[in-house]
Amino acid sequence: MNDAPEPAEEKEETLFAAPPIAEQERMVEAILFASSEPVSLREMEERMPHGCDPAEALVHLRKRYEGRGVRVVKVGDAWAIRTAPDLGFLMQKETVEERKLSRAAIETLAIIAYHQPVTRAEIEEIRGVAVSRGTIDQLLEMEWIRFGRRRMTPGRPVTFVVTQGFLDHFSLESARDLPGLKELRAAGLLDSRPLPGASEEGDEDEDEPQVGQSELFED
Amino acid sequence: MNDAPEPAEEKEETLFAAPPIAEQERMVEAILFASSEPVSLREMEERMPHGCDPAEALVHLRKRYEGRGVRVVKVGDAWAIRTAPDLGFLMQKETVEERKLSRAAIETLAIIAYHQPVTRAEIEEIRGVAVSRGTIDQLLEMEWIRFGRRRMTPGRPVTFVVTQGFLDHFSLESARDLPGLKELRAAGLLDSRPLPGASEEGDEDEDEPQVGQSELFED
Amino acid sequence: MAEPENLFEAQSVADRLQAESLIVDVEGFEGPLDLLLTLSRTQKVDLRKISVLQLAEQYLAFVERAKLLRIELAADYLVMAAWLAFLKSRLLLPPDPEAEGPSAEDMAAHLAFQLERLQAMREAAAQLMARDRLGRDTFARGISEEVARVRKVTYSASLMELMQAYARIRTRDEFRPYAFDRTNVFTLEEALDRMRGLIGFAGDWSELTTFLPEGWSSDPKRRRSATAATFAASLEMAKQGQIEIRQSDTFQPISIRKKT
Repeated sequence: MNDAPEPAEEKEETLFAAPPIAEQERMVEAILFASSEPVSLREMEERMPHGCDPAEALVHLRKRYEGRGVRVVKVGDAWAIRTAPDLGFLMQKETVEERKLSRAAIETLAIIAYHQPVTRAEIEEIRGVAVSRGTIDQLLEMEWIRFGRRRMTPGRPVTFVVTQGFLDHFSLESARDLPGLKELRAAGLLDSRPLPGASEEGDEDEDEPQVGQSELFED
Repeated sequence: MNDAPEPAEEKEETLFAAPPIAEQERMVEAILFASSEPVSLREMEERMPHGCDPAEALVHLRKRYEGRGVRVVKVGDAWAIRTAPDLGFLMQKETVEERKLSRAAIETLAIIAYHQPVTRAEIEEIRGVAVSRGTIDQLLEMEWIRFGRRRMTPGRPVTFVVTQGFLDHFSLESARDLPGLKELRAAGLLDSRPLPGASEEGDEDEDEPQVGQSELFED
Repeated sequence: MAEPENLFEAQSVADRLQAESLIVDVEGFEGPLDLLLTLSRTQKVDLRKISVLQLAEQYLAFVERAKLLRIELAADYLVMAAWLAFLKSRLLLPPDPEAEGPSAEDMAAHLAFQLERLQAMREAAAQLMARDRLGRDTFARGISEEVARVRKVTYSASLMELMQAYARIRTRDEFRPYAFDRTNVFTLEEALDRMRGLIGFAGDWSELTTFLPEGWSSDPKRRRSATAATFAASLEMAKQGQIEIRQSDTFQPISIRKKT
């Protein structure tokens, strides 16, 4: 604090002399810390004892905070203490909220899982409704699907495939582990009996995904 | 933590290793500076990168601010930066006029602080007069007291304890640091001593406060 | 603190004047114990050496004087007066071996303890209020930075939901004509058949509701029937040791998983 030892005769003048610069630095520090707004040199001077030189104290204070978690910064013609910019991330607190996936998203995801690699047009054909950009984006953002190879057909549409993250989430070793339609039906997941005469068609469907998958998962 | 210089191959692990302690100190500094309320170790940990040890960083930080214009203070389980008390005169302009506390409120507050957890009946027993609803309300509103656990006696009366805000306001690290606490306890003045051979009421309550106090204040 | 005891700081003031100012200030007292504490100062001794008998007499004299001056005293003060009168008589009379309850000395000692404790709390309160106070002596950060709450949303879906979604799409066309042919009763046998098949795919805890058959969850009547049957089936399967059931609390969702 008191860097330079004060000569004895100055002691008596303490009442009138300005405090040592180290003390002034403490004062400026406290003022800047406690003020709700940046403080100008003039305001500091008004609040500090007579004869103080806040500008000089600031030079020292500023130096002291160099490289620290907070800095002394000039705001217009006033001064303030602010968080070091590289630590801004500490001023955030993350809260995690879990939500159920929408029906459109889970259906789209299921189709991609069973039919990968699959184009958007194919997804829409299977679902029978348009797939919104938002749904695809959401699944991409969640990193449950990613872009696959482009299909070698006119327009070279992109395809979608599921990711390792998807497999991890659903505890699957590979998308091939997903039960096929036959198994789903055997398991009672498909309630309805196929329409008379519709069975063959259904059978064909069951195989289709396998073709797609083998294409993808061939190692 | 990372006192020793790290071998080159560890560099790659930087993403997962905790930052050096000097960096953690900066982080704690930024967090404490940014908050007007005390921040708990747990909250610091949540906001800092994985593996950080804010308690250790605080030891360094506290030392760094010794003798400065602001200080690192402990408030219950939390930490805060506060201006040095000798510089209060600089800040008078910031003072917000505090609601005047009645004598009854001040005494009630002291009784709660020294006897906590304490029931309203016990406060009344000590003061020899009824405690008005308004007094308790005012202290609750100022967030200097809060409800503690109910006493396990007939009627299960609520108890009152002091808050972190109380500790913060009176520059106390913990309720153990209340002025004169040891002497009062040694003199038996914090005992709940019922009128000898007296009424039912006293008998039920008598032992519990002692339990509470020893639980709280015993080191 | 606003201190009526300041009246007694100047100990040279005549007792009579003191007593009168007490009466004038009676409303400034915080109850009989406070009054007793103030009166005790006139004894100019340590509270531990206080003469309770003398104090009782002072108090009773005070109450008498108040009566003469037709000052209404609150009931608390009168109750204390009655108690002190009783204590006084007990202290003056030789102890009665037949008497029940605490001895006069114990009662007197307790009163002295109460006074000492109240005095101690007052001093503690004064010390407390004299500490460095936030907003007066120490100050908090003037500009506090709000900690931004970053809300991160994660989505969840179970394998069961995924499979059901796929089955729903693939069977949509076949399914519709049949859904309405059914009665609104889902039998336990049907539920058991269904659950036995399904449980093989549901490795982890799955909510019971996810096992409801397709098309049985929107119509309340059908949902009730299906829920009841599925629940009964799950109990049956648990009994047979095929599955485990859990429920975290009353009315919370019931989950089941295959017993491994």
